[in-house]
Amino acid sequence: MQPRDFGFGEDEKMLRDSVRKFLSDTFPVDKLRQLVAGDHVEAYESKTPPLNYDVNLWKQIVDLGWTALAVPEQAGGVGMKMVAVAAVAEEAGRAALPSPLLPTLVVTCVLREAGSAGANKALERIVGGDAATMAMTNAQGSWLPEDTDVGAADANDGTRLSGTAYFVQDARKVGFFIVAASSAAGVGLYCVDADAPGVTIHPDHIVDLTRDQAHVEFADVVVTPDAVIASPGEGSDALRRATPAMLVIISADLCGAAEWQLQTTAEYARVRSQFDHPLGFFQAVKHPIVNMMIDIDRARSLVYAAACEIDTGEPSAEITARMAKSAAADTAAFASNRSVQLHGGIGFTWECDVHIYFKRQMHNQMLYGDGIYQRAALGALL
Amino acid sequence: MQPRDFGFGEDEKMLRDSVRKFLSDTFPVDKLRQLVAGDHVEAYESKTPPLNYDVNLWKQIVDLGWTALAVPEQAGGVGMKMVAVAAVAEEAGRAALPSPLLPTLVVTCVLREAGSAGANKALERIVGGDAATMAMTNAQGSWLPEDTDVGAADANDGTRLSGTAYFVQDARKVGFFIVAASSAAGVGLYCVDADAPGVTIHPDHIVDLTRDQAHVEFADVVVTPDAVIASPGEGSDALRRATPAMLVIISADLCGAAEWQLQTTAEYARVRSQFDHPLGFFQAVKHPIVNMMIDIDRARSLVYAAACEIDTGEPSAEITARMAKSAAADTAAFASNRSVQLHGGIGFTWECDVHIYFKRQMHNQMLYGDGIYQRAALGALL
Amino acid sequence: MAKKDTPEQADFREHCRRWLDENRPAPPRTRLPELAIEVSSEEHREYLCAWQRKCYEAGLVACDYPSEYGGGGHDGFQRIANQEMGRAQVPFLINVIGLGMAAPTILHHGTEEQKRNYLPPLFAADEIWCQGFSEPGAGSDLASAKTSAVRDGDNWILNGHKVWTSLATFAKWMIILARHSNEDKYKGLTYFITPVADTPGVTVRPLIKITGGTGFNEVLFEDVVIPDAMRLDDVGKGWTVAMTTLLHERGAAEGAGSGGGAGIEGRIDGLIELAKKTPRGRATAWDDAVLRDRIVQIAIRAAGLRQMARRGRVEGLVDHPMRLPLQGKVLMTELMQDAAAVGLEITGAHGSLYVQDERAPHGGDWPLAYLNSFGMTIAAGTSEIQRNILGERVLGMAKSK
Amino acid sequence: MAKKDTPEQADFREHCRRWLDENRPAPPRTRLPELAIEVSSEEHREYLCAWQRKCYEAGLVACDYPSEYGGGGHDGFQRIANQEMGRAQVPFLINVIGLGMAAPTILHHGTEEQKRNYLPPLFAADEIWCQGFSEPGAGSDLASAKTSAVRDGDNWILNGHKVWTSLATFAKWMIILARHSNEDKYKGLTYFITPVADTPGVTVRPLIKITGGTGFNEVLFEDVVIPDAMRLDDVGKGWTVAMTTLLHERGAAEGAGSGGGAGIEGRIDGLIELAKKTPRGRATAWDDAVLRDRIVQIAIRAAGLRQMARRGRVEGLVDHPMRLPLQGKVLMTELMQDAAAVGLEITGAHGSLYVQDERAPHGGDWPLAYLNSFGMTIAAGTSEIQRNILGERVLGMAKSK
Repeated sequence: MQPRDFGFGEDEKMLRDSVRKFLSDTFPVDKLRQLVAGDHVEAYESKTPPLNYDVNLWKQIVDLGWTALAVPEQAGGVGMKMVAVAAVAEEAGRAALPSPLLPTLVVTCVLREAGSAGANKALERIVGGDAATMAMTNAQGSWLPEDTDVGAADANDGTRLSGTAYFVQDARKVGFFIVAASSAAGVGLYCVDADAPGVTIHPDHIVDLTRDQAHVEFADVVVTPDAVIASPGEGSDALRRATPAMLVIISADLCGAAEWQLQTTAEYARVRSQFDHPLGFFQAVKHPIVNMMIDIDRARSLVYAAACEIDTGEPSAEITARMAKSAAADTAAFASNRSVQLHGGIGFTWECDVHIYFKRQMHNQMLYGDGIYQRAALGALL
Repeated sequence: MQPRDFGFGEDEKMLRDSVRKFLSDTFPVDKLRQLVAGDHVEAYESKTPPLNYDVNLWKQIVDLGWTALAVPEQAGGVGMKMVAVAAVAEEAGRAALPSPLLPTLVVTCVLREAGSAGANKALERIVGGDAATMAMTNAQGSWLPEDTDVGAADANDGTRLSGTAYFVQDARKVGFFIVAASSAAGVGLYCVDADAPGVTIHPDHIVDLTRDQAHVEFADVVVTPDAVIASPGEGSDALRRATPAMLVIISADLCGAAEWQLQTTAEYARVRSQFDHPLGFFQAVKHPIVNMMIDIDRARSLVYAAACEIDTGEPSAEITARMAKSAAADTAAFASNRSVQLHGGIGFTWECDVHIYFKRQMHNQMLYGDGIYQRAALGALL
Repeated sequence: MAKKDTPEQADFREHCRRWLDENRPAPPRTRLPELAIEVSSEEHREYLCAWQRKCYEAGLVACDYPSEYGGGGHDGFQRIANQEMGRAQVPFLINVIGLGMAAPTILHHGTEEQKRNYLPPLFAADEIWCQGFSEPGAGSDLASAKTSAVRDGDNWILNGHKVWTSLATFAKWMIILARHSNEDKYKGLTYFITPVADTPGVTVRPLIKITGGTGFNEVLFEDVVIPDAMRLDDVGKGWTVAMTTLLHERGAAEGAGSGGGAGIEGRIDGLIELAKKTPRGRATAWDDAVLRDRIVQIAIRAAGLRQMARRGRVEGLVDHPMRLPLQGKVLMTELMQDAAAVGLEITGAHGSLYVQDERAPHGGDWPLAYLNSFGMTIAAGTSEIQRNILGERVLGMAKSK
Repeated sequence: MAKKDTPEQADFREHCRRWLDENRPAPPRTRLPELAIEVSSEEHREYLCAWQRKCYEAGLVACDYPSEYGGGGHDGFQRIANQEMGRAQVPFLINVIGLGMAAPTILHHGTEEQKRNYLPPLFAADEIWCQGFSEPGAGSDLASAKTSAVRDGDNWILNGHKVWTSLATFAKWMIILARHSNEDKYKGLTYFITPVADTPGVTVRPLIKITGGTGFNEVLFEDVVIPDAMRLDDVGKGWTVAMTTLLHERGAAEGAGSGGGAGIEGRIDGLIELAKKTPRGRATAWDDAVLRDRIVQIAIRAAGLRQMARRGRVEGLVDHPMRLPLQGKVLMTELMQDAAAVGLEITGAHGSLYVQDERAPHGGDWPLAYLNSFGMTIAAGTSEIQRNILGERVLGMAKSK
């Protein structure tokens, strides 16, 4: 039986509203622009990609407890429902928040599924303020943990990891990685400090200005038994169980950012005049904006439905979560395209904020697989 | 080397203009409506589907020599280029002409490729005024001749055909069928009179009001050697060589009908007012109509390019023809959808002509494979 | 995906299931049309009226209306009844215009007397209702209605021409939008109830749809006299009342209103089932990745629509009160249309076969559904108009007219 | 698909091939931008001006212009030169605004003296041209230009603000649309040539694109004095002249104008090649039927566009003189945009990598091309405006404003 209200009650609403208020007060869009899109040359042409990161803002976020949201109470967290996590991720997207919040929430969900002693220890570190991210993708960009390029080998001092993980999100902002590494016995998950010996972070030059991404090299990195999150073979199961949550988090971010694109474009259509009418008078402007709204509402509804199914342990959660990601990714693609086009000349300039969201959405769309990818997976589930 | 003008010169233009004039004079849209959409009960609820066929009009068409167009001169035909055939098919589509013209042109192209004595004899019959159609599709609706449900067996008095051919176009209007039948030696093509012993025509109840369709049963039908169009094994080759021409003919019909849909809808948008403006003032009406035009022009250009490549024997003809069918089918789907929607309430009524074209287009879209089907085939060719 | 029921609702759901199980009617001699508004034969009318009366007596109709007007006086029961009727695949309720449009309008705007007089027989399907908004010249521009209502003492005299009036051939009553003054386009409209059957001056002519079927009509009014007591709400309030009516029609588009009928859930299941059993090449249509992608897209839109209806009732997840309700009609009708189009793509050559053909997949339902879908995307405010309304009322953009 | 050449044209094609073969320049030190209008470094300007001059001297530029104005005086040679430059993948011609917009406008509307003065150095790239139509407040509404031209004896005084002016940083001249009267929106416009470089009162400010690159600029005019001899055509004819300019720009959109550069053919080949070598799951992106279907759709649109350009020159297959030419711009630019989007879908996670990243597929060209594509769908009449023009001029529907 699914709760009629997605289990989104007063607590969740209060949390969401407080997150929304904090971000609009502390980190309005002009702050965002200053932080990530100040100088275009520095943004894309510096030898090392810029970090575009406000550590103080992050400290406040940690103090507000957002990163501990999904951490179970026994590990010192708040243990809130997935619908609450979705709401926070949605607000992060609305603010295009440059921070390791999303990857940390994702890691939290993975650790919850792993449920090992090592996982609990890692969860406590997150409560303590550490940011974390997954290192599980191979050079090809496959989202299947089995495909990891990192290998695990037993050694007398623990497990030794060798290889490189690619497309690691916000790699330069985190305290530790959860590394998916494979051995004959299957895929295991290991907790590795970002500054551990043998770890080298190679930043990628990416389009998205609100993130950093890197491929992370593990050269014979030693993992002690207490840092094993999931033993070989159990790692892929934990990741598979966590997949709906990962998809919900990224989809919520997509919906939040798309809502910003919708409201910003609608506002422009209300105030900007052309041919002696406000832009919104023209159906070639009005109807695409309405279609943005329709797509967003469909995707957003699926996000909360999927989150709710995760909370109530419905087996259909994976189906609904993949539907949510497919809908959210396609929504973002359309909203991004129209938000630039309908802003006209100004929308094509660096000074206009829409490109910041446009690029974050491009990144979000592909993360964990785009619409085509999700629908292919759904084909096997329907 | 492709002729810059598709080989569409003065002769082709004169022919096309004469066909257009004849049809608009002799068979305007209200004649069409009277013929095919007189009574709605009779149209869809009669035990035997109505034929909606004007034999006198057909006689005139034969006298005008349209059916002999693609017949080589040595067989007594006009031997005109494929671009001319395409132009005639386009006009037939513009008039939504209910007649066996298209299948007869298709058969002509198949016979030309077969090039046998039997084929020449059949071509002469067409010049003599016989209409013809292909009987090559199986119960599943496969467009591959190899899949035919009709079998051929040698007998002392010739070849005996047994089985049923499905989705036979205008079956009740033709003098003979070209039957694709398979035996151990492969697929052969055979000329069978519509009234030959053992032939039973089972009319289908179809949506399209401008055609008739049937599944045709062949019960031990005897084919004498002089009626063999292509011997076993050679039939599929002939059909494969004729495929680009078949696709061009149906695509041209689609484009002609779509142009009628475009002009009719644009005219309605010019004269009909709503909210104190002509409909065309509203971009929600104007822009879809413009998109109809854009789609048509793209598809139509590909049709003539493909026809021209057939005329000049380019190996790329199949690619371009499949591109043309894909573009034309999708164009028709969109044009049909918008032509009804943008006509509003009146467009949903039987008395409005748009549904006649809508239904012919539905039929044309699937014939010889729709857009998805063609693009799948192109995937192997690009 | 069922919602959590209160104990009372759970009992009621149980009651519905049992009752529907025991009272499922034998199918009529001839196949019922897809939708109530397409009913055109007297045989079907009798059959369906009897069925609705039975459902009403069993408490499955008008559950949430006040009991003094013949309702069940419950809360949140109707949705359950509709769900169960849908699940049981029993025939639909014929008085769909009455239940979906007339009843809520009368409840909101009617006098005590009107509520007591009109609602009970409406619920029991003793009296069929139809709706008179659209006019030949007006199309989507409902407010430009020209049908005139001239005051004559205690009466009004109606003259005009309405189109697109489903069920008018059977209807005893029509809710009608008429013009009492030409001074103001909107304030010049007044809303009435008018008799249709056996009424001097009223002529009902069936129109034929592109499907070849009948089911909607044009109705002509020549000096039709009705008492002022049949006016709904004040003179000049016609447009406001009409908005109430249309709002409920949109709500009804959630699929609840029409009771039985496959509905969107059924359509999607049918689509997948069709694809899995339709041969294509050496495999099935479902094995064609491109077709499968399209089907899954439709399934996602359907699931999204269902979840939007659910979210629309969660205050904390709604930004603007009208944002989700106003989307219902356009989303449902376009989804039905696109689903039917994909169904046609799946059937391939067999899509050419129509309802009379015994080889037609699903009895020729896919081409029929596609043709019928345009009735939905055109009637009661075209999709284009719906998008204007959304852009203007929800997003505050300038009016496009 | 090559057209049949006349003997002269065949010889010329041969000449082009040989010459390009022998004179292909060494690449510049730093990678050239995708399009001429994106050139922003002095190094690239020098390199490209030298290259265009060389091509001009070899007879590959302005082939079809009258010889008295520095042209080759031939017929149908330019298309061949462009085809061969494209095939040889040599650098593009930098003076693209001059060749594509200024030169044809001057040829149609200029005085004898103007033609003799401005055309030869334009062809030789001794003088770069830019275009001043768009203004901050106006966007697509070109006719609402506010830049004022006030008559002062034999001079005009320009004041105003132009945006979207590619190449302005290098330009010696600008073709500019200015307002001499506020009485009539269209008849109040006059067309001028104005100096840009080292001109008192003219300020050029580079704007930054969403790609992070520069390449277009804003230009401010403060009491800029120009002689009446720099007026193009009559006072009040500005709008007519501007139409000539835009028409040629659309024509240029056929891909001919810019000389080298991948162009749409290159894009499609690149797309297919990318898909075939991009691993996806256990196979390649090309083996993903859904992606392949999208790529083939793009390929079909590209082939259709090429054939439309061909059909546009066949009188017997053209129903309306402007129907095909007016489609060129919107089709080409939207195709480029959608092709880039599909390219991004193919690259999957690698689509996140931008031009500076050595692991980025095709050097990060797909995200760059997608971002840049909006310049094309917005500049010189947005796609929305293009559709208005088509609906109004070709299909005779009512103006949407």
